[in-house]
Amino acid sequence: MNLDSLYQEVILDHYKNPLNKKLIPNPIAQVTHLNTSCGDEIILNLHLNGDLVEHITWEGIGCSISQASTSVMSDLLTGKQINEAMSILESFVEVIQSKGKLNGDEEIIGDGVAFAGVSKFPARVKCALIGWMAFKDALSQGLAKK
Amino acid sequence: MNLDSLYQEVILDHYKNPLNKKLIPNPIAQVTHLNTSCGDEIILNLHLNGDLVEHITWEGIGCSISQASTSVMSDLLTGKQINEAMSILESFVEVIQSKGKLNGDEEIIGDGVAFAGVSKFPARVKCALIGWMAFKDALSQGLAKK
Amino acid sequence: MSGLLDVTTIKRDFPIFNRTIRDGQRLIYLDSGATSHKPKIVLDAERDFYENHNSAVHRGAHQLAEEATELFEEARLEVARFLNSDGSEIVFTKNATESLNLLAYSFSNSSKNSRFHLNPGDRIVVTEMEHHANLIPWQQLAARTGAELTWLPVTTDGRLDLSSIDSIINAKTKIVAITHQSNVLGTINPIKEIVAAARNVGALFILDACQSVPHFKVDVKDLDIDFLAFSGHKAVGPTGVGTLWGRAELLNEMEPFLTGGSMIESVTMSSATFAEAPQRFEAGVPNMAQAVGLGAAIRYLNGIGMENIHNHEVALTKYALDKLQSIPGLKIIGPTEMKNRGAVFSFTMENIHPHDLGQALDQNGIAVRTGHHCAWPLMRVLNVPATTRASLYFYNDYSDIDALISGIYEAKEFFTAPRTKERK
Amino acid sequence: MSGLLDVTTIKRDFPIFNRTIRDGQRLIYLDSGATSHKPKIVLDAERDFYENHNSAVHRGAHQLAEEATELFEEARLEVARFLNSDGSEIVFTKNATESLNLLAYSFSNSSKNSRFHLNPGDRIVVTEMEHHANLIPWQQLAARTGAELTWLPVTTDGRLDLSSIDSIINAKTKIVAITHQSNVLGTINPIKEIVAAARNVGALFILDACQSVPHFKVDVKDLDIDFLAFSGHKAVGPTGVGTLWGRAELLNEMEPFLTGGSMIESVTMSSATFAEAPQRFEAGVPNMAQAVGLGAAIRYLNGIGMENIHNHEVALTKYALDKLQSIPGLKIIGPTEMKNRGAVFSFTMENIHPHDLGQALDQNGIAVRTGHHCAWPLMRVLNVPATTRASLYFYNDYSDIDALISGIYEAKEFFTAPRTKERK
Ligand SMILES: Cc1ncc(COP(=O)(O)O)c(C=O)c1O
Ligand SMILES: Cc1ncc(COP(=O)(O)O)c(C=O)c1O
Repeated sequence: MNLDSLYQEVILDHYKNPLNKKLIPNPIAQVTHLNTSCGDEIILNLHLNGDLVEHITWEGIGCSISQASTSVMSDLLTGKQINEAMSILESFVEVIQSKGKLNGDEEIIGDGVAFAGVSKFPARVKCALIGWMAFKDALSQGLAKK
Repeated sequence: MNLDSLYQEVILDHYKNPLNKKLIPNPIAQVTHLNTSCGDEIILNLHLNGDLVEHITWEGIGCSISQASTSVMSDLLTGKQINEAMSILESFVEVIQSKGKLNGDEEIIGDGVAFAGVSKFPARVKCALIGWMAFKDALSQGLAKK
Repeated sequence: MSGLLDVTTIKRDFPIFNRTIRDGQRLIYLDSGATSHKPKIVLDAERDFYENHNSAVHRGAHQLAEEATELFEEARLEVARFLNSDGSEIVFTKNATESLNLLAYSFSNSSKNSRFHLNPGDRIVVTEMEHHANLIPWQQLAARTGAELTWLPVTTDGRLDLSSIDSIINAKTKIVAITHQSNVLGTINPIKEIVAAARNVGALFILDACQSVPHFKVDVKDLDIDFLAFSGHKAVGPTGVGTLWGRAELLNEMEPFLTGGSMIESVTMSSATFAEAPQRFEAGVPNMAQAVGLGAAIRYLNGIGMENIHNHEVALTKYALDKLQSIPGLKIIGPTEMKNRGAVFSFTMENIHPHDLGQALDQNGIAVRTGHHCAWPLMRVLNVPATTRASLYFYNDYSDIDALISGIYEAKEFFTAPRTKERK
Repeated sequence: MSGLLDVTTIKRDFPIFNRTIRDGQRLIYLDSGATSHKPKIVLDAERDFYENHNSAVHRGAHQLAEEATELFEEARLEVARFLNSDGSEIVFTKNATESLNLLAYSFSNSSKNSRFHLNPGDRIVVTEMEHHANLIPWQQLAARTGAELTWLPVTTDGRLDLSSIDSIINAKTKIVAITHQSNVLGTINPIKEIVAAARNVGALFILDACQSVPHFKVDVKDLDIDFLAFSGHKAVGPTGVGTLWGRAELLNEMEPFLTGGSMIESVTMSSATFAEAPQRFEAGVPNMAQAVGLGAAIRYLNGIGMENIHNHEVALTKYALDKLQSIPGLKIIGPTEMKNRGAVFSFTMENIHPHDLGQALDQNGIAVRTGHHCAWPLMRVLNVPATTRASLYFYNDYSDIDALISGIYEAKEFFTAPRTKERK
């Protein structure tokens, strides 16, 4: 496997120009997730509007995989119904944990398919999931508040 | 090595008919020594008379090696000058710790030579020394009281 | 004559049986209660780890680190399945002693409002037949917290006396820590009955499974216990690795024990927060090759079959009990009926000290253990200073028992023969 | 081109260098700071123990038990001589983390009038460059006792700032616990100077020697310290074994830590008394094969010669520092002068996250570590979220450094090249 197939252009591009990387204040939930093995950190603000994911904004430091994956997530899930967002998230997690077995369906996880290669590198799985897990966490906190 | 050369007749005889195995009261020092790996125990009473070892009496339970060795010790060191007793003790200890290299001088350690074979069995060295170490301990306690 | 398993074939898996003892005699190893031997497959698994995958687990992003982590975590799953549990519930320690100390220290590290916190007047219950490893940590915990340590007594035939169980395991009781099988007596304790008593009063139940997990199927769900400890080295695994199993929800509520690298969530100079279990309890670079070796050991045991191992040992036990009891002057310390009894035999011989008997057997290539077997209080209760212990495993057969029996007769002959020679 | 030692020959002793990485590439292992590889001789020593002498030490009277005990105790003496100390001063643990926790727990087990007892207001001094293993146990001890934890700061070039040492190590100070060599920075600390400050106020001095003992001669008498911890697995030894060295008179005054079998003097149901050190601190069946392996590791290191290992690493350090600093955008985190510096190099690369750099190097067969290296507080002080770390040993040579350098250039090229493709 060469570097290009892990670090697809899409990933490097999101890394350089991350989407939604600026916190919008007054979220329904704010969470901070750490990658305890490297010290990387994601702060995520969630805004809901009824059953709609209105904004996902974030800040943080991390490797290209974690930054790009968070960027992709924030782009993909914003504007979705909550249950739709959760089902996309589940599809993405499944691909990432597949140890190279799944390629992912672009129809469902969009740019997320670029991360399929990450699933072959167990040490990087956490990086690819950190933003998604932060979203999941924020969502359950947000729903609890409703 | 067969059983006879470890368990010489002298040892078995002392085991069956141990000498001085009855505590004389009012010792200058009484000590209890344990073999922590098997639970064996020796209680030893020491009587001094000036620089003379007047009585060494003892009680306790243990294997043939520990009982016989304590019996031999009590017989050999009783009636000796303190420094003479200590030098016999040192000779005996040297033989027992020699890992089969020393036979021991019968002129000095008397029936103690029968224990030379024990030195080849590291797990039994403690058994052969328990009574002697109890004497050494009692002596230093006794001298401290003088 | 052999047991139900084909011991001749099994022995070929264990390199140590190629060596001889005391000038060319066959090794008759009856000390598996202390430690078991290791099949080649376990040694190969350790070696393969070192030769091909060695690297610090959970720490590196390079290929070796990935492979090492995968092997290590696979071993954890192997142990988990063996006990009918989940990987998140398996903590690797260095031995069962550490597993039990981990619990005792973690409990005393817990804060006042925790379910693990002990107050003066609270009770910890053990039994009179505990190994020091499942006794002294609780003595120390009691001393640290002011709790009271008490115990279920042992009957003269080496069974637990449960007649007063309800007054012993009472409302004050917070912890019940008990051995599954006695390493001295061979007694297998009625765990479910005691668990029920513990549950009745809301106490935690901790099982010392050192002498059970290697010998028969132990299912933590079926037993409905809270924690379990065992050692790899008694289960054909490497030295230097033990296991603590604990219910996930309990482990995740517990305070850490050893602290350092790999068990943290976040650290500043003055404080730290901690990872989830099992990582929370595995500080530092772990005993990686040993955990991998333990995984292989368990695969090996599964290959033989725990049911087969158990049946084999039952057959040996029956044979050994009959033969031993036929020796005049020999007294078995422990149950003499087959029911709830493992293949561990402690005994005394009239007029021969255990040390001397052990030595005489050793001269015939027979390895037994003598002494108090790290259960000194039990020795006092049973009023024996020490015993000789033969403990069997699935690589033993009837011929080993025959050798033991004739060795005992020989020793008897030697030590009790009338003697003539005079003292010099 | 090679260093001062003949690395080609040395590598033949280490089976892992026969394997390849990521599709047939040479293994370039620059992660010995995490764990070192093992020479065949160490694996053979462990295997010989299992295949020929396996038995529980200190417990049996039979031949295997005698042989196992002798091998185990010989290994202890080997470690003792290596540190210029005595066998009675060597405690085998599972890793350095346990060694340090042993001290912290034993101290909090000590009674009020003991020299090890800490009172509120007493001080424990560490440094900002400690590994979590030499930080969190002291945080916890401070929390248990009410003592205050404080630290010597680190300068921006990665040295200890000793300018306020006398106010930091003050009359209240009971314990000073400091790393010999930083696992992140490579800095070798001026131990004698700090020991003098500790002695001045009567504090105990504890050395974390994980990164020094494997790399150069460490003499506990010469350093005049009280305790020292190191791990076998970083010193070409097996996993699952560490060492605590302590002055005999201190060890014998200390309370036990782990309790159970083999560490006792006498036991009743309600209390116990304990054996002398080192047995007092080795509860349960120990990591026997691993200790024996560590003995073999130390014989191997002695065979190469600690002086030769040190000189070799000095040569590599000089070479690596020059080369690394010539890379545009690369910043070394740690001292850039040779003085008191080991062959550990942390660095950051402009615009490339350490994880990505580590991954890129891994694709070329180069194993480095990325992250906070279990020294998270140090990262905060130096204001880097993470670094890439290359750590060398005597089986590395100039060509490994060359590979690292070109790997870094390649990654730089890959990650910072202008890109055209549009996001979908
Ligand atoms: C400086 C230092 N101290 C302590 C440790 C902990 O060693 P171990 O994980 O082997 O217990 C390490 C290594 O991880 C280290 O580099
Ligand atoms: C019943 C029992 N509990 C605990 C232990 C302690 O096991 P380890 O010494 O491996 O920690 C043993 C064995 O020695 C044992 O037989």
